[in-house]
Amino acid sequence: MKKVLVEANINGETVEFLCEARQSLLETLRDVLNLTGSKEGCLTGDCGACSVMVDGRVVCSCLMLGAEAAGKNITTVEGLATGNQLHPLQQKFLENAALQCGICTPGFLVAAKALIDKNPNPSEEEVRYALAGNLCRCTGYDKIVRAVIEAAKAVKSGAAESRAGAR
Amino acid sequence: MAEATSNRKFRVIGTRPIRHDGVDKVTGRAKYGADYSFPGMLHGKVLRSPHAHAVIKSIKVDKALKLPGVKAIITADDLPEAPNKMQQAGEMAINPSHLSRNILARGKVLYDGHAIAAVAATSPHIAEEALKLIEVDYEVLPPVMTVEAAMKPGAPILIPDLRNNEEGDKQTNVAQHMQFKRGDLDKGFKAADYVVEREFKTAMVHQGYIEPHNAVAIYNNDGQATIYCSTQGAFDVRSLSAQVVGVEPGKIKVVPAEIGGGFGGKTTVYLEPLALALSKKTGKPVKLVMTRSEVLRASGPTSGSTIKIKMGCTKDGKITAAQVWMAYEAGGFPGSPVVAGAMCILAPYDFENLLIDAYDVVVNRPKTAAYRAPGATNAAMASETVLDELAEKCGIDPLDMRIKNGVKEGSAHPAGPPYKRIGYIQTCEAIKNSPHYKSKLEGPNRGRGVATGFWFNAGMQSSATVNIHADGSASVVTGSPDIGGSRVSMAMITAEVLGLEVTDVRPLTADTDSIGHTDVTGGSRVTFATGMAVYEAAQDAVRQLRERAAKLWERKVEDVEMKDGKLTAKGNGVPPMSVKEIASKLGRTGGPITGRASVNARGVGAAFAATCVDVEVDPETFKVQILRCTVAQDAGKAIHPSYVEGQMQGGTAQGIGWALNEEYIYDDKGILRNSGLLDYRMPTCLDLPMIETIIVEEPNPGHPLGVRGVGEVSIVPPPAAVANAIYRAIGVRMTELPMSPPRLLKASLKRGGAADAHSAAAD
Amino acid sequence: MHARPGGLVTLHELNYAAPNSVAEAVQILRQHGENARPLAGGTDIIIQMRAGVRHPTHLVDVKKIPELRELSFDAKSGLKLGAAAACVEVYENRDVKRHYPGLAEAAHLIGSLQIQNRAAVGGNLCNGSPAADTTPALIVLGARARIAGPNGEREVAVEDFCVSPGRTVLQPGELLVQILIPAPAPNSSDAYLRLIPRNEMDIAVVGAGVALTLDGDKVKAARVALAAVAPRPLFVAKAGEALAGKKLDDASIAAAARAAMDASTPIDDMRGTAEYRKHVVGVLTRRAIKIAAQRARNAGKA
Amino acid sequence: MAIVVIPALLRKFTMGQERVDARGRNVGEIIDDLDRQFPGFRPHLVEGGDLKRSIAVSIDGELGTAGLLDKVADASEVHFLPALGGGKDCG
Repeated sequence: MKKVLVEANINGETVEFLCEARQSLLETLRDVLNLTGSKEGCLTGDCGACSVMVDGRVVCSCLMLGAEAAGKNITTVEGLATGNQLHPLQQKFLENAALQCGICTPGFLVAAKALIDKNPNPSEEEVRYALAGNLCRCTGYDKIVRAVIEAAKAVKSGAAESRAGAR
Repeated sequence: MAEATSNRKFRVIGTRPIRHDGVDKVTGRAKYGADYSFPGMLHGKVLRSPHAHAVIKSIKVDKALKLPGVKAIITADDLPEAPNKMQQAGEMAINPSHLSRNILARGKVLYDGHAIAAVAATSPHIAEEALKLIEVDYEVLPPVMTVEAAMKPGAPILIPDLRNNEEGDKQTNVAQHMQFKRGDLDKGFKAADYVVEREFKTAMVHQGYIEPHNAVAIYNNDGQATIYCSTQGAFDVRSLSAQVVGVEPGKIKVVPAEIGGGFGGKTTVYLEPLALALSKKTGKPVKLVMTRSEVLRASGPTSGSTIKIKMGCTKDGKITAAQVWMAYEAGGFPGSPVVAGAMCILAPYDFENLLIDAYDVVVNRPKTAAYRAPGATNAAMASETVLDELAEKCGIDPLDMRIKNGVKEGSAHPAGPPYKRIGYIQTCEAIKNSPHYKSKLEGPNRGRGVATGFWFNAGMQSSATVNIHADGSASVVTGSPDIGGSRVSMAMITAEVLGLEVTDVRPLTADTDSIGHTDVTGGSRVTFATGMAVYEAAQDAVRQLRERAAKLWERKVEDVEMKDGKLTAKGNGVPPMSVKEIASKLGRTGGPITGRASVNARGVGAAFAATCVDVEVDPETFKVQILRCTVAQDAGKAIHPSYVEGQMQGGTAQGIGWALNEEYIYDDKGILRNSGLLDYRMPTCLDLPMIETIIVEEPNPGHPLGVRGVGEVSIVPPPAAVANAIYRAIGVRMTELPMSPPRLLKASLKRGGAADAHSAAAD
Repeated sequence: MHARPGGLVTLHELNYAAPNSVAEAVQILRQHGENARPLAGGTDIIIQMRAGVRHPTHLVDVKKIPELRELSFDAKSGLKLGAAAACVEVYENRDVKRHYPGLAEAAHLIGSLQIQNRAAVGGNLCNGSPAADTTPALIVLGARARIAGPNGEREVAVEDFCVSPGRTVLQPGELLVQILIPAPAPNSSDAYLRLIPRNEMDIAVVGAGVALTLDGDKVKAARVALAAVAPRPLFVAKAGEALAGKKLDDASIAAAARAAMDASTPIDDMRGTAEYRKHVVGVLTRRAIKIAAQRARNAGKA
Repeated sequence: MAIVVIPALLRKFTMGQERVDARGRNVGEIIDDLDRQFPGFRPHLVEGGDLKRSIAVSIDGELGTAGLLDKVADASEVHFLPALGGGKDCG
């Protein structure tokens, strides 16, 4: 069986791993690297539960080969928090009860991170567009959208504070 | 008792603390069924029927068994023959033969995707390769896809030995006929000034949970087994898997993993018995996970249906009579929710003369399972749109029409019994007084619709233990898998009773060895019934705490009480003592304290919801956009309002998906065409607005905290509400679900309303 | 082509190569013929392999080849669109947004952000789906496909590129290198509309692309192409002719829309009925003409 | 005397009567009395010495949980209904 040696940066760490050419990035993350935070919901790119960021852009890891990760920066849900400090998105999801069963949450968090990294204060419309590739069947999206808008605000004010602190 | 609770002040209940399991879920640490793996674990895959209806003449597995890495293959022959009559399995009544034949087909396949064989191999890939090497010889039979086709005289018979309660020894596809009858129908219709009669068709739809079914089973050589899976009911997985595989239930431990949605669809078993049987055969842990297409083809969607309804009322809007004929698709085996539907369809209305005939019909589709208020949504699409038409004829506001006819305490349910205290009228009034309903809806091709819904809710059995720890913290253990945030509610009830902070209470869902029997997370019963067990377990702990305090203070137990979260002695002398303070002294006063309670809950409170929807219809493409939506629901008492709102919003979103685009689409051979999430179209967040919620709190007298279930009823009104809104937008009365653009175009053309839409298309 | 998803979790055994040059890529593709397939965004091929619709043993990742990532505009020669350029790179490109708004629209409509961030416009074309959104948008722009192969290069008009569902003119060993789009004429613009039941995620039930050049209140030239109403993306010359030389008014627009309806041969399937599709062809063609015309007027002013 | 409301499909046993008086301190005794008044009634409600799992009994608007042993007061209103499995498979 053809194995491919891949070196990639995953959640800030340079990682070397062997995977089969036929293994998707999702399988590689879950089965090879034991990062089971990314979930399998459909394997056709229609649910977004496997969303990860590749070089800052959100993609479905079920529709990308592990081998294609070579030289890329990959961020999964496991990479959102810094130490014991939750990312504002994670915190706002908790405060807003933006998750019920939680299976879609990792994908939503990653997609939302990709959004607010680029767009610090998204409108409701922009948030809905950015999350339209992620299906949630529990919440009706209401509390998720609110959480993302609040998180974007928190990130901004957080940034402002740290600038103030720097002065 | 709830009278007191309704105006009782709470310290914790009614607040919105962060759920205890939350951090694990936002960091990706939470362990769902598919996240489990064990040393030496094998991977299983299931061979599924490519035909909707066929006789299995032979299954040859020898080639597949020779494939390196394949460790075992099982077919129905590896499972014990099961008796073909309703009997107990644990706490529920099932037909063991039908259950077993749905897990692995025996002699016949009854739907596209019906499981035929299961393979265990050293990798999922090898297991999949092996499936291709299994040779099955079929004699293909004509598929029976609709209730009409199945009920037609001379229709192909799905289950040769199926008989019903009326036709004696005649072969049939009708598994059951149920009837509800009250008063004098003719008299009722004679008294009517207006009568509306319509026929409705609703499509088969799926719960759509994002997490596919999964199971890992480990059968040890000492005959003890453990099953890890995502389920709504670990105790049912134990009894059903034991039944199918022929193992004593007591030899199985089921560990409920975190569950990625269920909505009723994970209240039965599919993979669990296969994993168990394959592990028994190989002596190794075996894991199975469904693909999405397996979930759609071969788990348990809910019934498509045909409903004929005739309803009459007087000029001033009083309902005088209603007649209903309803037939639901059961799938390949009996057991559609048609009886539930029959008991819901007229439940919100207080009137005398009714006749309801309900038929449970087998068709070549997957065996249906529960889906959020099973049967009620199909039913409300019919009754709530016809009532809307009657209101229009009477020139009465549709909400006033419902308030005028609405059931209240003492009204008779169509099945007979009188209602206890309920909040139907209150939910209607909540919508009527909402900013949404009071607002003006302007613009062309826009319309506003309302509809209401009823669901029973369930009681059933639950167990709970509350442990007081030496540091004054507590843990609350239940057997209810947490599907939408129930653990935090259990912790809140415990904290409320013990005078602790919710953060001092750790809630957890235990496996089947670690807690007393607890029925499924379903029927909106967890916060009601398991919450009742938790409340009583906490009270049991309080009773013991009072004894310890009495000992310490050398008082009589009767003189010690729990007041405002502190143990206090009657009269003066000793300062009150918090649970935290006494906890460190437990060892010296008789040892640890565990509060326990198990209930078979009585006093279930019925649930009602009312929904208001604004839509805009593109008059040329007939695409429907939901502009605004508000739902009011009677929660009895909202323990954690955020998660009550979440249930209301989630159910509403599913109801809107059901209304607009979700449907099972089979070809003429009975093969499912849209077995993926691309073409099984659930709403994305661009398809929905914010969903405004109004929590009505009409306390349930049957619960110590006034709680009713809140998990299901919000799915019931939306399809009818959307249909009523579409009518007001473009003047077309829809009688089919889903109300997809092609169906809307067809309906408009039939009505000639779309000003000859075709030629209009170009101009 | 989004085939019916099958039961497969893992893909069949595969070899993966990521060459740095067209020559290298063509060499591998020729060596393995039918068994090799280029990998750009992978958002179709990986699904098709799981569904058992395509069975390549060799995937050739072409994203490391500079020519296939090129995205450059020249006022005279027009746009060079590398076959592996992702939809997001296309619709975020300033020149594309300015000169080919219809193409940007089409690229922006494909799937979700997750898909747009991976899927390539060239891949969308090579996948050969009748429902591809960017293909009609390219056809109306008069785009040509630059193909490299064992016997050198050739060019094919995009309207002739697709043959039947899932099939294109590409021969074993051939590789789509770039899509070449002529520079827009003065007073011209384009538009692409599609109808899906939801607001996101779906495959087109109908798609309509229009490009036109205005001459005062007259139409100088126009091209119309449709998605999902024929066995391949459909170029409807008659619809364009119905507008060319005419005053742009309800009559000429209706004539063009009717020509589009007449040319379409839709089927009943899980995404819509033939009746519905034909109806919507008329609606979208009419709407797209009006949008393109408005843009052309603005372009004229600019 | 309790009042028993007979399910529609069993009214053939009660000559179409919808409401019937029956004597008994619990559901089991009520069913015994019904069977005495209308022979052949019991098998439709009782199986293996227990209330059929497909049947629920409502006493004064409260669903019973003890099968044949649920208490019935004098002048109670008793309804026999189809049992629903809560969120589980219905019907």
